[in-house]
Amino acid sequence: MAGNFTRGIILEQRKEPALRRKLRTFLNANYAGMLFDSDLPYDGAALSGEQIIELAKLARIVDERDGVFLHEKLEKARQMKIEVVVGDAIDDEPYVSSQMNPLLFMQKETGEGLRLAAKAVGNPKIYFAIYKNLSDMDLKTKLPKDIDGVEIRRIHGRYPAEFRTMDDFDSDGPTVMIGVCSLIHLYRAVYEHRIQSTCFVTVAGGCVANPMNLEVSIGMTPTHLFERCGLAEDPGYVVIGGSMTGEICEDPDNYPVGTMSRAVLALRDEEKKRRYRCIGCGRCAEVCPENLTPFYINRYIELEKYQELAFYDIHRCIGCGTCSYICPAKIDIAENIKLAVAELRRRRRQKEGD
Amino acid sequence: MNTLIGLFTLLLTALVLENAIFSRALDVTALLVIPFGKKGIWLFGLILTGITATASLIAGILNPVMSSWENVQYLRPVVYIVVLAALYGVTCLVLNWRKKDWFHDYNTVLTMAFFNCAVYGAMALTVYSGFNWLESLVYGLGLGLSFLLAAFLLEQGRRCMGICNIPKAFRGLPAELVYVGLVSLSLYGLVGHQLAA
Amino acid sequence: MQPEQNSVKKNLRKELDLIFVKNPVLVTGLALAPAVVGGFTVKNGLGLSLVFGMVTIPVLVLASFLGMLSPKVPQYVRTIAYVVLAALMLIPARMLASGIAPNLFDSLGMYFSAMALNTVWLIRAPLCQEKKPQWALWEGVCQTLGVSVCILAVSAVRELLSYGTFWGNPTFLSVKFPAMAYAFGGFIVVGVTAAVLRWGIDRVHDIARLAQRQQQKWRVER
Amino acid sequence: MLQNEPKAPYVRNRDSAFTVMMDVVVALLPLYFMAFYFYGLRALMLGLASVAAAVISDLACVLLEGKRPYPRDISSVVTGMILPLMMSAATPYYVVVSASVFAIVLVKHVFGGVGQSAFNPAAAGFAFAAACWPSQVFSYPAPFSSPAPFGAITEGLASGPAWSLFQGGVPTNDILDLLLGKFLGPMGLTNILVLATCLFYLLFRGAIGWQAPAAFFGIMVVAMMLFPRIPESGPMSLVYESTAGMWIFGGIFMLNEPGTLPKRSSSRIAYGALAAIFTILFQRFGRVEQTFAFALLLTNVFGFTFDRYSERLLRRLRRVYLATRTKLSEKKSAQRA
Repeated sequence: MAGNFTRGIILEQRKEPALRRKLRTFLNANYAGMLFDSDLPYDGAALSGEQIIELAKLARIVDERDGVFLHEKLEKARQMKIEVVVGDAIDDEPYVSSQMNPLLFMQKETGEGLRLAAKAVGNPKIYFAIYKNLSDMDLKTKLPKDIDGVEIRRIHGRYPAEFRTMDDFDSDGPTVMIGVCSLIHLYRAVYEHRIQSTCFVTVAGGCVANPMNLEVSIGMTPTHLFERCGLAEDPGYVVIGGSMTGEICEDPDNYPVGTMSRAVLALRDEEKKRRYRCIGCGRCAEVCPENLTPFYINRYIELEKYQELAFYDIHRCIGCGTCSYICPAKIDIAENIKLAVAELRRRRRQKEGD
Repeated sequence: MNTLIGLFTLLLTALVLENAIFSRALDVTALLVIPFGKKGIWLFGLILTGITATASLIAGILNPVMSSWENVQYLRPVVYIVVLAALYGVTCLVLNWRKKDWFHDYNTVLTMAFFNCAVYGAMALTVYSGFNWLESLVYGLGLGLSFLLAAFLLEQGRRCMGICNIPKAFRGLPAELVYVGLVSLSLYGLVGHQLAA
Repeated sequence: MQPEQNSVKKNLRKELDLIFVKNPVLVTGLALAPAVVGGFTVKNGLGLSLVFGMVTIPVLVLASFLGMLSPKVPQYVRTIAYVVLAALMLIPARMLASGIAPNLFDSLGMYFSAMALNTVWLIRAPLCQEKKPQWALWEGVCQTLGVSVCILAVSAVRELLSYGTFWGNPTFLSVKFPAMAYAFGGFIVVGVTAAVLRWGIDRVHDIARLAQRQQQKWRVER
Repeated sequence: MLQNEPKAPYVRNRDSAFTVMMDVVVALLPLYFMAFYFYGLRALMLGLASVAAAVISDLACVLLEGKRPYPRDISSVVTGMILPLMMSAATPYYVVVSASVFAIVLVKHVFGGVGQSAFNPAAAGFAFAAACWPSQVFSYPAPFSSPAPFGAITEGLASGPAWSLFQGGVPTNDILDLLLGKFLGPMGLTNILVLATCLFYLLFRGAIGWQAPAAFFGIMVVAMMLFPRIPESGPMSLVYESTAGMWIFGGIFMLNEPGTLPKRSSSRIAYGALAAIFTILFQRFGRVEQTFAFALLLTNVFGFTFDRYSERLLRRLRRVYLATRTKLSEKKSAQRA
């Protein structure tokens, strides 16, 4: 229960309509189920660790957690003698449930996929990790104790939870975290020799008529998804990725949805942009999970004094967006920090250049 | 024993109550304007403390002697400044003879520390409050240290003003003047009245 | 003769800046100490600026003469000469001050003679050693004008605010701020006047630049 | 990327700068009701005059700086409301108006307007008024004597228990009157029970952090108990000091002004402690009756430095922590190998 005293913010998750609905597929007809030809048997039990990694390489599976190829991750974990493999289903951002929903509705594939990944790494301990936000009342779906025999460990505490889950499992030994969706694709690669051509996306937001989770073939555009789920009203803006760390998609008709885009949100432009000035209240410093002081960082960025930022540890910012969330003056501190980090990198590269 | 306590309270009054900068605004130029470099202001403060202590010691010794002259009001400032010039000459000679390079580097700092209002103020105030030589020595020491205290407070202020977006007209000297004014307003709570000039 | 004429006019023009654009007290902040606390009435202000004039002009002129000495003479000997002259000049200044207003010296107290050691001539004297005596005299006069304009302005404002009087006789102001006579009032008033002066100089520079651009446009059109 | 396009976190907290300031205004209202209950209409008129002066001078300064004035920014209203509560109900109007104009123009806008301001405007305003007109600010009318709403008040003024504390004598009011606030004192802050409710309201609403007041009140209470400045037993001197003194009101409203308070929680504790130490020293050696405002002005100087030193300390601690952790994990992997 140590999680409850973490730094961060309590968010109402607004996951509910999408999480409870069944996972549906919305595939592009001409490359729905492509297979790759390999003479390895179709049965997971007969395969050895290297063969599983070989199959993952052929299926070109990408881990949606950090965009690394699954076979590279398994290979590295194998060399480093990892002791704990964790199936990551932590959706700590509001509206997003593109990892929890597949875990709940495709329990056999995920459980078997995790066992295959463990076998590839050298049968360490295996868990599933699910984020249980403090305000649990709006999660109506009852989370089971274990999935297909694999124990579920609940990650407690406030948002952001993703960056500190490794510490929770550190007591058992060095860990590796693999996204749940890539485990499903690993199961299909082993038992059906299928290439990964789909990804799991939550379509939600204020303007979506019935928000749901979809298994979508890669390359689909947000407009297709909104037609599939139905738009209650014209969205103010479309966001690709989580509601806290996603980016605005200026051109929803042509933007291809990839493995890394967890969610496609159609949000209403609620209140007009109020222009407050920073009152120096210091809430961003209380809330920052990395114990930084975004007030001074933001103030030095506005005054263009970039050499002071190293003293305030701007490189340790994980971009979780909690400071912008809590700021009563509605200043986009996370955005300023992102631009400042890019500017500092550009200046360093320029200095090395000449 | 009570003279020791008396001396200590005198030092504290000179340090905080009759602060050289905040209550008497004696040596504001050296504090605000003259660029002594990063650590230069502290060296200047130390030299200033030494000079004010010795100057007011000499003034304390001279006072009874001078009070017997006839139009003493006219001559006293002249005598003080001449004594100061003599002290400066002696120190320059000694330094020139012993530490030539140090003197070469810190010549301007030395002249600035010798001939400024804080030193003269220390000497003049010993007459006004009627100190004997030991009390005036402690008083001079207190005034010098009060300059260092003021420099420390202003250093914090400069850092804080670095990140406030001060309007263009007030940037630099005017904002620092208002800042020193507000700190002396806060020390007014201890003083409570206008100090005798 | 023409270039000589130009350099004189240019030199004259440069020194006149001392009064407003490069005012020694408000912009460069040199002789701040007595101006801040000493001058809380116009009479004090006048006394202070008088002492400043009586001390600085002779010292700068002496500096231009001592500049002609051989460089073998170390610098600190010259500084001692300046200081002794400044001390000696205090006595005539004192007589002149008691001539103007009888109790001027008592109300000023130690600031009267502290003005003798101000930083203006301490910094300007070595620079004046390379100048010819008449330019040093001219610079001394301009410095004194600059300092006295500032001290008189500040002390007028402070007297109006704190005692509601101007040179002793009461004026229209009914609300008095007695605290403006104290040290912190002096600091704040000097700070605000420095800011107002800089704001005024910026405005003047803007107008001058506008006028210049306007002229260029006309010349181009013609 | 349009300029006013919403940026990264697309869900935002409901609190805005307006609601944060409104919390403080709402916390100040019961004090005005109490002042109205004791001193009648004049208390409200003084508050109105001070707030009007503050808002107008704030508007003028913003226009002078060339920025667009913003109606929903009510930080000057808060400063305007805090000022008259500290003064006596009989203070003339020009005192209150000039104090709030000084506070807004010369303290807030010289150092940068709403955000990080070097000094607390309300404390500086009160210090200026106490320096200029000590007789008007510190002479109090009797509580239910309902002074005339407008015009100057000259008769029926006396000095309250704070003056006897300042002289070192024991005040003669009995304890019940002191606790209920029915004694000659500043307009709004005589009843410490109402002040306690305001403190809990602000803490509950999250408008102020708990660190600075906790450190400040902790040290003050201990100092009052252990080193009473009047010949009384510890708890009695605490009762006298807290009811007659201004430091409880200051500890709630003026100490936690967002601009001058340091940002880190550890430096806030140090800031509160330093404020308490200065308040005690100023009480012992001060020459003015209510010296909390002067002590707070001096602590504001160190607000920014506490943050820098705690940042430097934290960086060193983090380096040590990372070093030990890597050593630990290496030892563990060595064991396992």
